[in-house]
Amino acid sequence: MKMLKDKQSAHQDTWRVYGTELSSRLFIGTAMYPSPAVMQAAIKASGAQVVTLSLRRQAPESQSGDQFWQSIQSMGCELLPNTAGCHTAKEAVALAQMSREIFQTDWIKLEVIGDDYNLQPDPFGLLDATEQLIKLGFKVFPYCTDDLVLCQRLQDLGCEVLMPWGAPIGTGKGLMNPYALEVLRARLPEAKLLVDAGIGKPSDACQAMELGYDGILLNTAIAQALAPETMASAFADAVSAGRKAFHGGMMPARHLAKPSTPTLGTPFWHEQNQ
Amino acid sequence: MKMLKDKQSAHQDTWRVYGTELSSRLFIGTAMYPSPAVMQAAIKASGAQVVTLSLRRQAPESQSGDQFWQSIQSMGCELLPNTAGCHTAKEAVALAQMSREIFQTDWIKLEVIGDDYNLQPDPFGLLDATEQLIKLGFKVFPYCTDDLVLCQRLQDLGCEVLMPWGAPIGTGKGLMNPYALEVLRARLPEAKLLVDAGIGKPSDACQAMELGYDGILLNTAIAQALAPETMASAFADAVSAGRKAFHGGMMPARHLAKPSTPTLGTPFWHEQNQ
Amino acid sequence: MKMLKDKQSAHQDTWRVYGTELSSRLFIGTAMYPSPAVMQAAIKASGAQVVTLSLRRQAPESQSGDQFWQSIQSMGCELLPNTAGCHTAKEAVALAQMSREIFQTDWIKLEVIGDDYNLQPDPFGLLDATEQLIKLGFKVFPYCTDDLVLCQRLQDLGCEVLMPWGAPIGTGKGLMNPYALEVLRARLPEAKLLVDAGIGKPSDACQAMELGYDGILLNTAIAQALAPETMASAFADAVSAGRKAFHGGMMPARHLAKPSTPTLGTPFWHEQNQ
Amino acid sequence: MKMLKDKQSAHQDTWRVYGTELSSRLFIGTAMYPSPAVMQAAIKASGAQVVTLSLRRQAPESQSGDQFWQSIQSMGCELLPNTAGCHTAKEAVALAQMSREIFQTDWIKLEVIGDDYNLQPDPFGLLDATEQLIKLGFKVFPYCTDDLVLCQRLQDLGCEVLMPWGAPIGTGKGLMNPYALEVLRARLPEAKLLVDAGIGKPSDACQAMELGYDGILLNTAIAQALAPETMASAFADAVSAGRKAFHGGMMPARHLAKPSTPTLGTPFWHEQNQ
Amino acid sequence: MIEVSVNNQNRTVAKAINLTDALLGWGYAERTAVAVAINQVFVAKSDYAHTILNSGDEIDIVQPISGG
Amino acid sequence: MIEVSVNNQNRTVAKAINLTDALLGWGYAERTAVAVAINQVFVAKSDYAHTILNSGDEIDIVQPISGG
Amino acid sequence: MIEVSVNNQNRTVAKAINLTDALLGWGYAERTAVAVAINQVFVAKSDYAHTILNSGDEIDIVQPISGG
Amino acid sequence: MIEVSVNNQNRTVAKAINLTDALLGWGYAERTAVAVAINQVFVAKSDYAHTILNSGDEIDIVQPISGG
Repeated sequence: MKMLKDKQSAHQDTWRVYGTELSSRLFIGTAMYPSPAVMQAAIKASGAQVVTLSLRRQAPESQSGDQFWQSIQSMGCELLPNTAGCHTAKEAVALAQMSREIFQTDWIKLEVIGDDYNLQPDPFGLLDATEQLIKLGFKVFPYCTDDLVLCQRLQDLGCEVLMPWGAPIGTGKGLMNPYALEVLRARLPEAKLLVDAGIGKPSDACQAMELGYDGILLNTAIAQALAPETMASAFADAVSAGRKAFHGGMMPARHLAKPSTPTLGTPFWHEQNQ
Repeated sequence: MKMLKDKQSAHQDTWRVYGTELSSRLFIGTAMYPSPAVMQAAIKASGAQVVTLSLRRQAPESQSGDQFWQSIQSMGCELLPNTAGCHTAKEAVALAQMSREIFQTDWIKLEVIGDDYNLQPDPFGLLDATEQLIKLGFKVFPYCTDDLVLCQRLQDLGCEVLMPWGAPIGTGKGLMNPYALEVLRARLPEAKLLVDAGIGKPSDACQAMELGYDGILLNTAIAQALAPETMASAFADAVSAGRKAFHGGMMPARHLAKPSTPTLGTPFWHEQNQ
Repeated sequence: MKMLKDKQSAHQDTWRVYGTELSSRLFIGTAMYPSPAVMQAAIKASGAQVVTLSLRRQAPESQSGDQFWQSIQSMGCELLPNTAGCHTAKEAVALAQMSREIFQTDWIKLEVIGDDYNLQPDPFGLLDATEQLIKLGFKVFPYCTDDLVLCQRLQDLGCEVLMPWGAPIGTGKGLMNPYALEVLRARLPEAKLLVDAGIGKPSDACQAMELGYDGILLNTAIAQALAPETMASAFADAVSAGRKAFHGGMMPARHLAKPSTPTLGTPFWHEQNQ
Repeated sequence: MKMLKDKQSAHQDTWRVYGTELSSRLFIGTAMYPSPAVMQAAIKASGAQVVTLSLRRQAPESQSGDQFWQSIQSMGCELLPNTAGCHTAKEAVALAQMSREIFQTDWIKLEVIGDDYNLQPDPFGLLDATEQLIKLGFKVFPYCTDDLVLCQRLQDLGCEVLMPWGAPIGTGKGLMNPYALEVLRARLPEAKLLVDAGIGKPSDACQAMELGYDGILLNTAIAQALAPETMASAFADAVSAGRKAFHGGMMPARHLAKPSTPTLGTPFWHEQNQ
Repeated sequence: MIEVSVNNQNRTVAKAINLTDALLGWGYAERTAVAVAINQVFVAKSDYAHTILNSGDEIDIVQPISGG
Repeated sequence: MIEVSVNNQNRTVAKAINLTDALLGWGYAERTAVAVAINQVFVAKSDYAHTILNSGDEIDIVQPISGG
Repeated sequence: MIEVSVNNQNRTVAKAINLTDALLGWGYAERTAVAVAINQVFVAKSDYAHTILNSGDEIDIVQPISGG
Repeated sequence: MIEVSVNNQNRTVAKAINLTDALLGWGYAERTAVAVAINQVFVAKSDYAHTILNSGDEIDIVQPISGG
């Protein structure tokens, strides 16, 4: 069982992911930053305690993997390796096992891509891979669609966390189908739900949290901002705002206007005005 | 000229409103809270440095006005009295003068209501009252529509601040016409623009700030939340998030998906896969 | 008083505009077509009975005005001249009078542009010009914003028809603020309301008609389509669809799914399924 | 092979569904009408050539099934029986076979419901049932989600027609995720795509057709309208409008306003205006 | 005698009765627009005569109805 | 005596009374956080003493209240 | 001679010329579908004969064109 | 000698060579943060020594990289 160093006191809004207590609800990717220094500054500014990373083929003479690996390790974050690029359950299972050996974690962000155009999860391959990985002892964080039946099946297999997309990876379109995300939240109250992929603006992240989502995973919107560190801080605030809003009980929208200032005793009104 | 006590150092994101330097970009109303104590806690949690309030007829024996007035004074915020309930320029001008005498400020949130159904500003009465009040030495904060021509005229008359509505007062519908708000921002780069009215969720406030708005004024969404203090903090975070996002240079939305994890060196790909 | 030749029988969905009975609810512009022949085919396919046109300076040797004029006259439509390009009430009033002399109609589509960026109506100049023109005996069709107070004032001056924009001219963005358009419809039940400007797709026109609007005025979306004649027919169908929908009483949207096929007697359900 | 009586000449916009030529693109359900007479009038007004119907348990003494059956047969439409209410592939396969025996058609609208809250298709059961039914010689019209991978698999199994939902059955929410529907159209150019479920307003149907969808299937929005016959005609027009719009090449939306009336020769402009 | 379920109602029929006779006994003889499944498996009309009911069979008999 | 309206309530006051005395009579003497308009025109505190009420005047006396 | 502006072009005309003669001189005699404003004020056809041009007048002569 | 594919590059190795020796030969001896799959099946470090390469094996050797 994992345990973060900076353990939160009970009165704070901490949460548990597969037994690990977290105080931040923003997971952040490590790719596409202008430089390693910017990446480190952005991760720090985001307050993220969980970072995603991946595995790629390397030539023996290349040192880049080791360097990246050391720079990440120095951050002291939980690692969430992904299986990005895998198109079949078999590939994803093998890559997950390689990740576990290298990163010494049984957490895996499971991606089984079903289409190279929208980079969407393959519901069929994903379910297959999830079943295999759970049997192999993994803690699976599935990158999934917002399909309730798929999500229910993943939960039934043992996923404590589900990570539906908001929009296709890298588009920054925000929440394409808020209704579907709402249905997931209503129907799967026990699941830890994170929106993964498609978040473009802090207001998107805030909106997802307002719906009662437990967290947000994103990468491009921070890494490709003009000022990634500033944007990371923006997203940290937005996730916080959305979480508090969910807890604070937002007013329902009304169709008709209603004065905020009291109307009783409004000056200048006289009998003959009637 | 006004000067806040907690003056911000230059490197912070402070701004000036009619010569007064502010660090918070959230203005908050004082009405509709469950209790004065909750109001005070919410104002504090919001970090607001400017609060709105109003005037109403009173019977001589009533002490409620004095009590309210003292509780507000103890907060140490800038006061922004409104002319809520006025339907003509004449009424608004008289109420503004009464406000100045009582509250000892030349700031006035100018409301001239044109319709009791949607509580929208009357563009004609508003322009008239603005002209009169500026001649009388007021610093006018006009509650206006998102009409560019109206806003341009108000600025031409001397308004340094413009406060277009997002949606009708008290509806919590958020930004009904983001395009119009964008046009205002683009065409009136010198104006201090606040969205006033209609904000329901922190993500609405965040969205407005992302568009480059200078601030947010709201009341109902905090006062009528189940937990106003928590919601006030949520809005403070949301405004901060949106402001940082505006500064941080958000990624443009893309129509096509794009992998965040590098694709070079993706494992399991072999010649015969092609 | 005007009278169309093809008078409609009473049971059809005809309507009256300033005393003229019309069966079509689509008004169409005459500009921007690839050729006069395409324009004529598109007008015919649209079923429009009212067409807009304008006046421009001409050199004495130019015959183009006469030719255009004859081609329009041969269509047998009602003419609705506009004051496009006018930025002041004075200009608009003069141009309206020139239109009346040439086109022999007291109908005028009154445009007083307030901003060259979004080409929006100037509420102040529009109201001024409307007042002058009504005194001069014109039947004013004001191109206006969706501002209820402005629209109320225009109606009070004597406008039987109001033509709020859907979006800026030529953008094809559709209905930017459906809520505002709904409010207009609810609050001005006697007005003949047409959405003018901004319609891009037949579904936009259909949506406006579903809201209870009396008609649609458009130009660019037909004239700049790849196949204007086909698109004109598409818009005719869309306006008809929206009108029938308004009359037919649309189902309210529901938040929860509900089977359409009866559930009583569903096969395969047995006691032990429970 | 089927052949409709009123065969369309080649220049008309006819289409083929599993070898049957159709001129109408609106499929209509037969449930929830106030009376059989209203149903017949609505079907006629819709111009639909394909109607959906179902099977339910009956007591031997009940004549209602025969009566319904005869009233439908008299309409002369193609029959598209559904498997509404089935929750497993096994149930759906059995019901499809019963339908084929009674209705003498190998067409089946395949519903395998995965959740009783949103009545969404079960992607896994649907794929299973589709495979079995195609082997049994059926022409499957799958009621599916807007998941591209699922749709691709269904097409690979032999489905010539795909019927993704717009929104949950009976909600009338329209197109919840237009982006996903666009992706389906772009990626599956050979498929006959109909939006099935969730259509509430004619403008929804028009929008789907504008996206290039081949047709619309709906029931509640017509049957539950205040005036079903009028609404059926509205939907017929809307589908026609959307189809023509797709063919006519709609203008792209623009961000900036652009005058429709020519600006060259605008009166009242003089050198000194510059 | 054996017990079967017909459209979720318990019925008692003779042992080894075939489906043709059973439908006759239940009053479905006159009806043409019906179809049958036993234990969620379709039984074609042509198979009624040689389909023998077993104890506990769950029989569904359906007719046309409106549908969306 | 003349009739005036105070916050939409009818009141009778002495003819030619000034605003200072009228407020005193109505019980507003102790209150500082009030402001006054007559017939929708603001009257500054410094003008109370020489502001004479006329018959039919509509007087508004307001105090601070919460507002949005 | 005086200078006027016709559709934003400078023109020289005889002093005290009326609008009828000026339009004739500018070649508009044959055209019926035109209308005129001087200094942004409409001049009706019936007034052409007794409308005298002044130096500096800004004359607009317009014809039908397509419009949206 | 046999032919295998290493990260999609053809390599020739001795027949019956084990994975430990093969990695040594390819220069991966010093690297710790690598993992291996053969024919899309993971091979744990503890199995390198007794994993014998076969002709045509497709070997993937991966290292950490940034990811989203």
